[in-house]
Amino acid sequence: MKLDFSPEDELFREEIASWLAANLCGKFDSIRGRGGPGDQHMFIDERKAWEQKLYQGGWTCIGWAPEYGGRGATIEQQVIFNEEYARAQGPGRAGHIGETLVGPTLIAFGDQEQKDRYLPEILRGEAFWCQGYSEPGAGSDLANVKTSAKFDDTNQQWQINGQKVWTSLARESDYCFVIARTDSKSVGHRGLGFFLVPIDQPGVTVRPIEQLTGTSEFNEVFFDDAHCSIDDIVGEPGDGWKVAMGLLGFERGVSTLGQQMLFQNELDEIIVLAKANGSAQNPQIRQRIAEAHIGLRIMRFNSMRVLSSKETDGSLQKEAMIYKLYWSSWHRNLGKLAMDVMGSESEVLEDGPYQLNRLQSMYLFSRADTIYGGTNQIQRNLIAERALGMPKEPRG
Amino acid sequence: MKLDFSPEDELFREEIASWLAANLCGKFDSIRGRGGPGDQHMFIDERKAWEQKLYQGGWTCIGWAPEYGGRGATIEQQVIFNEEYARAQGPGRAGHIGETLVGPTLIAFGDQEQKDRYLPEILRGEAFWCQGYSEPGAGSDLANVKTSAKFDDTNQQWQINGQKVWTSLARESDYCFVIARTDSKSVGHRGLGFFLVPIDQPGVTVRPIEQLTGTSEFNEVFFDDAHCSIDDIVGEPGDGWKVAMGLLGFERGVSTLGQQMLFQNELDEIIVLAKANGSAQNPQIRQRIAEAHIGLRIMRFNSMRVLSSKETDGSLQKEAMIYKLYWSSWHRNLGKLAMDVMGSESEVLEDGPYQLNRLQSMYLFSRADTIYGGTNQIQRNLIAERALGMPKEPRG
Amino acid sequence: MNFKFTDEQMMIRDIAEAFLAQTSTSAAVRQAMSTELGYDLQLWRRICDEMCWQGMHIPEAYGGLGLGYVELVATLEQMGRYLCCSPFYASVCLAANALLVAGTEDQKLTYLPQIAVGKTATLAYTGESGGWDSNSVKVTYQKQGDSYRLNGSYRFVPDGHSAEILVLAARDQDTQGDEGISLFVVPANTPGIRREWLPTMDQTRRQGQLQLDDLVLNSDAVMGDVGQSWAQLEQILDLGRIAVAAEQLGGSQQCLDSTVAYISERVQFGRSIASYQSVKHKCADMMVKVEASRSAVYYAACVGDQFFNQTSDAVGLAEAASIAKAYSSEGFFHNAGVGIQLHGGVGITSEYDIQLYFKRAKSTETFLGAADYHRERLATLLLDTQVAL
Amino acid sequence: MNFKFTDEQMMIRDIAEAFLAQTSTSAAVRQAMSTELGYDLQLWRRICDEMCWQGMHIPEAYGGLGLGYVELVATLEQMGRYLCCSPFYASVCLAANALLVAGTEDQKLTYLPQIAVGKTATLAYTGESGGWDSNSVKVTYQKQGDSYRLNGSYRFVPDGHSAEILVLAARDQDTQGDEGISLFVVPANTPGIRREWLPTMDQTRRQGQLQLDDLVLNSDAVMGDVGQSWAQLEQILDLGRIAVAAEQLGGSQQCLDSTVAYISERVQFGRSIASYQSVKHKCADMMVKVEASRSAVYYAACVGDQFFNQTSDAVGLAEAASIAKAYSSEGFFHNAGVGIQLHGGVGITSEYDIQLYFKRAKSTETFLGAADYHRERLATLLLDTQVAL
Repeated sequence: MKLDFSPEDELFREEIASWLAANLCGKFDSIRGRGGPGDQHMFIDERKAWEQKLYQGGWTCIGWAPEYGGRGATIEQQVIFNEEYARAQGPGRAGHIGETLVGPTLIAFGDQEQKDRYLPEILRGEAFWCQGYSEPGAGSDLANVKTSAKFDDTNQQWQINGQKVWTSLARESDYCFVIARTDSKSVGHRGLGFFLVPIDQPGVTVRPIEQLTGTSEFNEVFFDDAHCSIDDIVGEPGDGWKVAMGLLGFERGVSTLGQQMLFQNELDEIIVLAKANGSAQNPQIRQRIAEAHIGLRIMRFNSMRVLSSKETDGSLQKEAMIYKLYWSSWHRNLGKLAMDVMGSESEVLEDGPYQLNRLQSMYLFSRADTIYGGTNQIQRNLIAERALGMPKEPRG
Repeated sequence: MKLDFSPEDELFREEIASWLAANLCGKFDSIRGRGGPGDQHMFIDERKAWEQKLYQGGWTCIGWAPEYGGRGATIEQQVIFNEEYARAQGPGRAGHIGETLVGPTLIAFGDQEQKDRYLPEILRGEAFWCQGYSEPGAGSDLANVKTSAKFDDTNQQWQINGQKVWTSLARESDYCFVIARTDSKSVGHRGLGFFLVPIDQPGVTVRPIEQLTGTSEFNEVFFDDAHCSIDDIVGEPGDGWKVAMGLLGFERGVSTLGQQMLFQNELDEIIVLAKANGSAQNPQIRQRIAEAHIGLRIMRFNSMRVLSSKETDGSLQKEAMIYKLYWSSWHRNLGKLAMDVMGSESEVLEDGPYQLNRLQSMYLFSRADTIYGGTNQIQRNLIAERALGMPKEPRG
Repeated sequence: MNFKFTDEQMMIRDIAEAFLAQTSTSAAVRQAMSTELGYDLQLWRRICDEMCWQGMHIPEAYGGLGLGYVELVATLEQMGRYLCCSPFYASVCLAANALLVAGTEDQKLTYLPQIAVGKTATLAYTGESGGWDSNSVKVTYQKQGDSYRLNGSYRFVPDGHSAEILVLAARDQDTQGDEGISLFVVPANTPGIRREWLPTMDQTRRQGQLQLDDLVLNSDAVMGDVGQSWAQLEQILDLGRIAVAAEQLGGSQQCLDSTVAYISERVQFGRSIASYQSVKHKCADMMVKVEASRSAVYYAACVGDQFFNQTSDAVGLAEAASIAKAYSSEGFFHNAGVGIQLHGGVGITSEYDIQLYFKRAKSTETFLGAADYHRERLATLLLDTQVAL
Repeated sequence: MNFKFTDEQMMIRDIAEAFLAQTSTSAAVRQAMSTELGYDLQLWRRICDEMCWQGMHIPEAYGGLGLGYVELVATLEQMGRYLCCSPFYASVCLAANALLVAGTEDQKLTYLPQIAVGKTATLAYTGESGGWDSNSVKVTYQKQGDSYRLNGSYRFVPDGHSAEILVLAARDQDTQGDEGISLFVVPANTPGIRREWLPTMDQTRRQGQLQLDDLVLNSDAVMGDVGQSWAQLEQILDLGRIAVAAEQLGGSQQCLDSTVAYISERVQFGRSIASYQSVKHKCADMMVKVEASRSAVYYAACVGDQFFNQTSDAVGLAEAASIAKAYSSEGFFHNAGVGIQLHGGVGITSEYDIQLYFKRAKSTETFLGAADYHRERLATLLLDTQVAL
């Protein structure tokens, strides 16, 4: 167990740091530190352009194997990349679903044709993805998916019908991956398929959900005889659950470090504010800022443990299972702290109704963190049942 | 709605205050502020003597009707009595189970003979009672009582067999009221009886349970062919549940004010300590002391609401249902606060191993508060199901 | 001592509930939220003309109904429960209280009858600092002969941009802390006052900012003894704290009720969400907070009555107000947050009302001092002084 | 960077676990608790002779094994998990660290080999105040020619009544704060030292008090630069904090494990207690605290290694130590408290071990500064200085 990086890794650090210094500037100045949770739909054009800039520097998908255009970066290098990206206040990655979820899923479960078709445009920052998991009435309950996929023999394509909800970036994406029921008689985890569906087609309607922030990061996505080609199913019909579970494993990997960098930016902003408005002298605020710092540092150490273990063991470990519950609770507290540091000014909308500043938006949106992607209640069930072996909740 | 007391009540206040000033002194000086939770078994002889002193002044069972020897004190007068008793640092009432539980139960459900036999000696501070509810394996689950009561036709008496646990003051008591199953084939709430059982008999064995404090406030009570007379069942065989539930209603009444006075003494001691050792300057400690003060004041206001409502409506109300959960959580926090105010000295046993001072003992014993008499988990179930009408937990 | 509503108080409460359930609907609240004024004038006229709430605790001598603080609190609880958007709080719980506590007989006779028929009013005292103690009074006055020249700006003034009568706190130049503070009462259209809406995250309560540029006032505008008004202002604020705590209590109750209603309908994993033990326990904890908050608020309401009857002193009022405000602020915020959580995904949409309560919880938590402010205030009473509580 | 145990480290951990599971049983702990010494001499000899833990991170040049802080922490975690009663912590994590950080070459050569073969030692620095910062150093020294005269008393000294070698902190008369503090190392039987057991609530760790009456020491007892030692003492304490956090982690884990085991057996209302969702969620929260504590402790262990390798500075050490100590203190206390609660009635009996963990949690929480102390220390770094963390 050691924290030190090798001399080669330190060279790598210098490489990315100087590249960022040279490139995250000029027209990209405006997106520094932007695009985090609750802010993902903002500055989308600039952030897509930034993805292409990253690609030109060879900084997209660095964890992918070289055969797919990545650098085959080691875990250490990925950690370093994220550290330096954070230090430089790099914006939230518009391509993160493609890079960290779809890409690894296709590499693990896709066929060669799918890899050839989809990986390069993700790599180049040209195609963007969103995810179609949750459904109204299903919520966190993936086994209750109602969206159907029927194979249309005439047109030799899959026909998708149903509705997904809480899909972020749907309006800004080119594709959506969709879990749908291929066997209409199936129930639960069986009979599901994992589909790659283009958004820009008559059968797909995206309707923004207005949130408590007044903005719409999330969307409803309606599929009315939407289609994708015969080749756009990952694995076989019936494999959907397996593929989706694999993807959830990828989700809790390196991408968490990208999230943490945004959290660090937020905490830094709060600290600057506290120093400026004098609340840094308030003993309660001091305790809470220190607690936020402790929480974020430990979040990072947790991720380092997960990443270090992953190299030898692909299964989801205890330290990985706590991740969602841990970060979402931490972030929710950070939101409240931000407001309390702002004090009375936290209420004021400087730019008029209903223009929230970054911390106000973060504060309100952080209430969603403990809900989407499995509520804190679901997370605790999973931890108790899977990590501690306690009895399962009975289904109704 | 008003807080002011009438001129008559203010006279009553002067009466009890001056009686206490004149009587809670001399040989009773040593028991001021003693005998609270975790400390109930201490100074028992002095506290029994104090009960008799109270009786001589006419200050036991003041809420009982005059026909039973009480003053028929109004709720206001009972509040005043408890306020002044607290102000004078009156010791924990050794007779409280008799006065606040057994007495009201007999008055409500007992027959004339039982009233004649038991009420006077409770009133005079001559007979002391303990309660036999919980059983090993039953815990908070009263419907799972296994202790049996069979009627012995030959001797015309009830024969009790079984075991009770977590019985405080059992060694110091003359009688135990016992919930036992009169119908051996019954299950759940049916077929229970409510018995008045003398402790001092060959069939009853009391075994102290050593607690984390090193002392033994709680006991196991074993009944091996223990007996009580044919007249010592309250109500009919099968009425046990009804009687026990009525008694729980009494428990949450005026007696809570007696508990609060001990809490106030504890908090006062903590405040004195904080001022003396400088921790009163610690901003975190200041917040927590204020929070404890807020919590205790609100506990009092809650009780006042319950008491004021009781006069017109005997049913258990929302503000009464929260009482146990509220005070036990508050008291547990107070224990931790006491230790943190003491700081490093909180560890030190001034009088050697394993002699805890009052606050240390309170701290450790307060962990029992959230367990006995229905754990906090049980309390939350009850609140959700009874007050909020949410679905019941399924039994296994 | 009788710590429950009288039959008459129950009736006042029930009438308020029935009226607000009909008039302060989700749609009505959202309509009011969208305007700069922040409330519906027609509803306000009905409140004033039909319900006469605004005159409830104003003595009959000044055109009011002469009821007490308990009646006021019972009504405020329902207004908070239904998120009622109105200038009631600022006019009655700040300005009318200021006049009752600190006004001269002339001022009472001039302004209270106006408020009692529905003229709006407010109290302005905090400057840019964002604090709530005496140091937050930043506007200064200069005595010039028999008149006073006020300069400076106020922020976070409830309905500050629209109220028709203003109570202003200002301090003698070069003073700080509790010293040198005076109160003035003036019509809002007096020259020298510029006012502006301060848009806020919680859209159900309006805040404004005021700029005073050489506002010149005669001595008949002065309330109480010149330079000696902090003690009275603190009492006014404590009465205002009790009132806002009452609104918080109502909001807190509604978060519980609407959440239990929602989750009892909603099915997940084949069961009603309300059947999950972790959900039940969260609701039980919410109820604890509601009932404890209720006890604290009703107690404080009684102390409010005692204060007006002069049977409670300023320390008793301060203690009761800080307890009610500290507990109800945290209770409401907790319940609104848990309410969102138990609503799940829809909890964070603008469509459902729970988010409106969440925002109201935060704005009222901050207003007139959050819980830690009041705990520190109580700590001072408990630890730094010899006053017996 | 590789943030997991190497195979060798795993082996060290596993051996420690197996040894302690056999030797530090509930009965053995209770036996040790009942003695004034506080530990079983025979077990201590086995630890020293068979396991050689006490020499683990002492360099080979001074008779140790020359392993690192990660190995030490892996072992301490298991000692905490099994509540091992021994003079290990005081001797190794305080005294040996003090010698390593601040000792002269002569002192290292004299004392470290003694500790490496099992001589016991400790560090005394706090006086009556009960604090843990530099102001808690109350014992004073007076320089007289080439010698030093020490007077005063220490409290809360781990194994202070029995350790054979003492590292003592004292301050030059008339200094305060960080100034004027020196460290001395002496055999405990030096005349002028009176020692006494200080019985404590947690019986699994011993504390003592020391009285110095004109203790006269030569300059060869001085560690580091006279009067300049606070910075070094702070580093020693930070290394000690990491070590106690490791013990807390082990205790925290055991609270979770023993609780899950107990409730899985126990039936209430016809169901296993472990099947109740509220119980499951409490256990899930316990696991979160264990795993987060583990991450913090292992990170701090790595920083400990870096510190000894001079690749981390004192600020990095302080940050890591305060994070680990603050989080693990609260995590252990939380888990022990919830553990008692989920045990139900038996949780508060002396028969079950969970109460021993509860007491250990409190004593270690206080020792070397509770969570709020460390948060304030981090706040100073974050808010009051220009140092980048």
